[in-house]
Amino acid sequence: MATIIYISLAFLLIFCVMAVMSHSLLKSAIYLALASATLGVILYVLGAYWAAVIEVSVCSGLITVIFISAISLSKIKKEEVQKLYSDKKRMWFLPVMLIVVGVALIVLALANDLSLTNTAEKVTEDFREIFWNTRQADIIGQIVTILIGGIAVFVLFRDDEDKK
Amino acid sequence: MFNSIGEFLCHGANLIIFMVALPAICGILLWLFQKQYIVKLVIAILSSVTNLIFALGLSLHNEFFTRVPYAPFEFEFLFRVYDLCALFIVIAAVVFVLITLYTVIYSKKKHYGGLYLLYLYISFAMVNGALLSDSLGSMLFFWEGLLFPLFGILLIKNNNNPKTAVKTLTLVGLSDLLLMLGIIITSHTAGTQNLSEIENLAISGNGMLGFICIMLGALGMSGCMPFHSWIPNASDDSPTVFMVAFPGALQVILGVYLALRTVLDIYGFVPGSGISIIIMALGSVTLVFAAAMMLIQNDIKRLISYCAISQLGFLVMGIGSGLTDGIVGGLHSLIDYVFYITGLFMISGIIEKQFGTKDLRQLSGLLKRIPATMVCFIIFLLSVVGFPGFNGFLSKELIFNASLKTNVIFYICALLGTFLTALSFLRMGMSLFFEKKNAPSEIKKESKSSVGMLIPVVILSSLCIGIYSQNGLVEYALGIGKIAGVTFALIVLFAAAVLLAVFDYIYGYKKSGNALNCANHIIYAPGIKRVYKSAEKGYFDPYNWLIALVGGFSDICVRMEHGVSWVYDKAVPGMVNKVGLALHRFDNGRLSRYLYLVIGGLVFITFVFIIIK
Amino acid sequence: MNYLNYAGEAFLLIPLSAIFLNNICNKRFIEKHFHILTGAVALLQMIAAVFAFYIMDANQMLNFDFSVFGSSKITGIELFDINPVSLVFLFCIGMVAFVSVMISIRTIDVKKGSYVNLLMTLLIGMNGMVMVSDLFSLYVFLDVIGISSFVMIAMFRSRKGLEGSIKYLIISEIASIFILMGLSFISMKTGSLSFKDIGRNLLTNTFELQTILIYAAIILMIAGFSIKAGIVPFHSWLPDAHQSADTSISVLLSGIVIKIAGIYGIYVLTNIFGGIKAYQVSLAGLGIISVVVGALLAACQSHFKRIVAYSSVSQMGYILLGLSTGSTLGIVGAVAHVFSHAAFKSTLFTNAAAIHEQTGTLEIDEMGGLQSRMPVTAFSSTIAFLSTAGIPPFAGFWSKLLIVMALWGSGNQILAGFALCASILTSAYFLRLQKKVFFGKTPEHLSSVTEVTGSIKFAEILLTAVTCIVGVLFPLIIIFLHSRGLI
Amino acid sequence: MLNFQTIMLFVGFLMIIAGCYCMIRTYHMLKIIIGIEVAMKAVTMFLILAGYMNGHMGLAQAYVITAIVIEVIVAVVFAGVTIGLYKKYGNMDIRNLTELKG
Repeated sequence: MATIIYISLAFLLIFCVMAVMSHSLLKSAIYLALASATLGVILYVLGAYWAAVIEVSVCSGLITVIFISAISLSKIKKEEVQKLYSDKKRMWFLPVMLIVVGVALIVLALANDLSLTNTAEKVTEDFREIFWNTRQADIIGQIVTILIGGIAVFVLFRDDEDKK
Repeated sequence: MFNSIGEFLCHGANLIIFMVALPAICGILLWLFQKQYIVKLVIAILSSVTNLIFALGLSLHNEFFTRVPYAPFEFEFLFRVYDLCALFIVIAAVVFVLITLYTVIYSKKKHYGGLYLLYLYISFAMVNGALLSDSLGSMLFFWEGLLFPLFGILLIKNNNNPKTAVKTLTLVGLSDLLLMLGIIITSHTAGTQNLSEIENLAISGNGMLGFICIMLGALGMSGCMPFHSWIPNASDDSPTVFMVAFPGALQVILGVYLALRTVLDIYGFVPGSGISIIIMALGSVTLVFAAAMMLIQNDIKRLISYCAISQLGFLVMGIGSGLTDGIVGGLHSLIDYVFYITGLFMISGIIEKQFGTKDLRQLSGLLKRIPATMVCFIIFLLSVVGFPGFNGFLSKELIFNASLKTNVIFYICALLGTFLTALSFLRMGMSLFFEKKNAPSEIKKESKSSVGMLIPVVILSSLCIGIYSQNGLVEYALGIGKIAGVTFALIVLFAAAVLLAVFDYIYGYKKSGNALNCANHIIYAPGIKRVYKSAEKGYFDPYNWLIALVGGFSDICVRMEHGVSWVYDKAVPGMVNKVGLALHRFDNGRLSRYLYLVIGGLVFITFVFIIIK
Repeated sequence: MNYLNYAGEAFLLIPLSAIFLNNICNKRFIEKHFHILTGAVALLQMIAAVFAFYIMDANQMLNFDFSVFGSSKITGIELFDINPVSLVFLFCIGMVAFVSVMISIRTIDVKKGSYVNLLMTLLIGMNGMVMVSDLFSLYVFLDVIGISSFVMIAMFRSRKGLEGSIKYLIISEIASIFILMGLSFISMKTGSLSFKDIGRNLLTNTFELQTILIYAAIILMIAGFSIKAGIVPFHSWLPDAHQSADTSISVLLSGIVIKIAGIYGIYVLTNIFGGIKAYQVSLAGLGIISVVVGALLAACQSHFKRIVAYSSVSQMGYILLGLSTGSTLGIVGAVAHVFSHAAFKSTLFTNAAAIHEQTGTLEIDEMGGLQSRMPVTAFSSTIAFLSTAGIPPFAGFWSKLLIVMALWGSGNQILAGFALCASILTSAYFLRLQKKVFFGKTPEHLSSVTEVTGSIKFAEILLTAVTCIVGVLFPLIIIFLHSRGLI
Repeated sequence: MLNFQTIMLFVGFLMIIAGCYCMIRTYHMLKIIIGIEVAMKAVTMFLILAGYMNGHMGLAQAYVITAIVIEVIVAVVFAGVTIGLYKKYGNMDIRNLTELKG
């Protein structure tokens, strides 16, 4: 199990950095989707099956769709974007910083013998029961959030009232 | 009746409701009815007289404590009424009746009348609260509360150019800051905040710092030397009613009260110690400096402002001596001060309103035109100088006594101050009353004078004719036996100083032919006639030196005035403004800067956690 | 107890049903009568809060647990909890929402239906946030508040509105990330995130990664809630967002949202971690910085609403100072200041709406001499200013007094002194505002300005009355609450 | 010894650094939401890691699902506001947004 997690973590980090540093927004969105999928793998391996499914379907599906529609709504030419923003040039420092911080963290942890350990035994509980029975407050919150999403689409994307 | 009122007030929250909240509410009422003159007058008289009755009730009742409303918490909000504070409350209440009467009549048709009355009443509520409170914290709180109405009033007339207001706020705020520091240190050294539990702290180390801070703060509030310079400025561009109420009465009452408490109870103040010398020196410098500035003023209100400052110097000398004579004299002097300075400011308001000018060079022959006012004016002047038979006499003599006992230099300073005051009053009085000016047409046509404004002036002037001085009120409040009368020899010396002033005036008048210029020889070359004559011929070598010295003296006075003004006008507000603008410019609207700030804040909290842990 | 249950559910269900009603009714009908619907919801909220308080007082309860939609199947897990403090917050929410509706009658011409929807979701978010008993649910409702606010600011799609909205959104998302990180670090050690299960026993003195992470969680959560509350140096979004929104929305944001989203979160943290020294010091440090910097920045602004927004930053600092003491007195002072701030800040924004309606501008350099033309507005703004600066006998005075006393009592005399000095700055910037707007010469183009009428005038008078009455009765209220053992 | 939980924690830190760095440095508005998403991925991972460590995986999944729903709605609102700005300014440069300052 640990091996899969290590490999996926490496991929996850690489995809995230690529998403941040890539020139083209389309590529960024795709890298983000890939990172999401990798995260889904990690969640699955850790035993969070439901969360993994939602992560893959919603994050790497829905959010990518939103991005791509937003990108296509803004009709800026690709070359212009690169000239204007030149993210790769401006962000060259990021990989260096990540490597330095990562090495520093590992050295610190090894030097002080710091590591995370499991605090309790695994409890067998059904996700659905927990979710529906004890997280009702969250469910109300979710419903309202989705409602706001609907209102937001109605308010922010509709064109007609601008013309008035 | 008074006793039952006192009984009523000393229970529960009645004290704070009737002494503090009631004036504030009356102020709001006055504001709401600002258009109805009669209603305003009735409310003002009723409320101030009610307050006077309450004050008398408190003063006749025995000493008591009361705690309001935060007793449930670990924090006590204590009030204590006893003889000294009752005396101050009564003084404040008496003056307040007259001030409100004067104010309502004065500002009859002024647009700012209602708002001004609101501020006045709020400040009066604050003064009451500060006088009553027995814990340093709540006293400080009420003290702070006085600042805002002060600032607001100064803005009223001159809200396009709030320089004076800002200067006042910085000056009073600075003295306030010192006071705050002093109170913090004092309550820290004493281990308690309750004034009645603090007794005779040692003036050394922390105590020394606390004492100096409190004294500077308290005296600065009343306008003592390093914090005085806003008063003449305010006299230029704030309503006369403000000068009557604030520098004339409320601030001085409050400041002197705290200074007196500090010297008497809070700290173990030893007469003749170094700190006493310092305070007396402060007082005498204030006295001489302000009196010297009086000589060159051509504006009635400015002159009276400097007069107020110099009289405060007397007071500070008396309190600073720490001797019984000095403290009794100081307290007497406070009562006199409140009466005559308030009265003088009121008269300056009447003159300004009636003739449309307050320039001495344009006014003359007033004795025939407004005789009643001028009689009061003369009574006030005589009282200020300390003429026998008037109120100022006893207090001045007691302070002379005390200063002679401390050091002869202070005595000379006091005499010099009296001399200068008398001379400048002669100059002003003669020029106002008797002289014929060349261009009387420059004076505006007399507007109709209001009899109502004269009422408080007459009452004050009758209070200034020595009626009460001898009956031991002050001694009773301080809890000491009646003190002995004054020494005859000192009276002679004092009279000599006054006479000298008269002679000097006559000399100067003859020389210049003009009352206003009578002091020119003092300003440019003081000294006896012989020195002056020789000096005129230019034979004497010391003459040039003398001229340089004296010229330098008045020059230094003016320079100092300007320097102090600069600090308050430019430096402090400028700094606040600059910091604000720098922060303003730092926020350039870029998102990345916002995010950097967020990261910076996170780092700040992390640092706090690392350091504390 | 049943009644209390109904009252508690009402706080969530009334706004929900209002959304339902709003969307099934005829659009034109709603456009015409939207204020009746929203005003009724706000009034009902206030009534429910007072009613619940009355019942809790009659039964001498200090808190009441309940769950919505019938009782939970697993006993012992109650999802919501109301107590006197949350009832005070709920009452404030109702009050400010009512004021917002009063203003919106005059200022909002289009998208009235969306305004109602978003106001109701915002109400659900705020009500939920002060009632939940679990840190994660707290976060969920925090985001409900946040998202509603973003949409409300951007609603009219003006340049400034969109700009303020996107700045708020980005910085607010950072806050969400911080808070969620903190939550996950805490739950690494405890299984549950409910307030009861988290305590100081989390912190052991051993040097291990878990303990470090708990401290990191505290830091992150302070930062997150400080962002939401607009504490310096996390404040930069606040004036932008509050200036750019419509005034009826600014009054919500400045009057209540920053207090629920930020201050209530910090209040919850204080209940859990209040005893830690470093926590208190960092709150006090942030508080005093924002008191001073907020006031300094307010002193050099030229936009009416921006001045008032920076004043909010400064006042939030006072509340933080009160919370930093960790003592009962300090917390009571902070909650009281939440109430009085809600009252006087709503008054000031109502004044802004009145001035904007009548003169068409909010740049204070273009105004002057409005005192004689708009007496009610001038009067109410003076009262609000006096209350802000802490002049007795108005409401702001007492709450500030409590905070300063708490600071003094907890040994922070220097901080108390600073807080008092900052009052001078407060009065300085407000006097500048008053001077430029209400005094001085009237410019040509404003010579025909008249007093505002209708709902805005009504709101001004109402809020002024609240400030005055609460100010006068404050000692009695405190004594009453204390005698009932509620504080 | 470092176990995979610790490494996961560190990778999460690095991802949050990458996300915040992206938000600060980039000029493109849509890139900012990508930064936010990257950081949110790390937080999702932390939540599940916490659930793995304390044994309550069901609870952790409930948290994660709620968080994801909120994340999506935030992305929608962000896209809406961004497109509104694009219509006003003609591009998506964050440097345009300095009308409100001071």
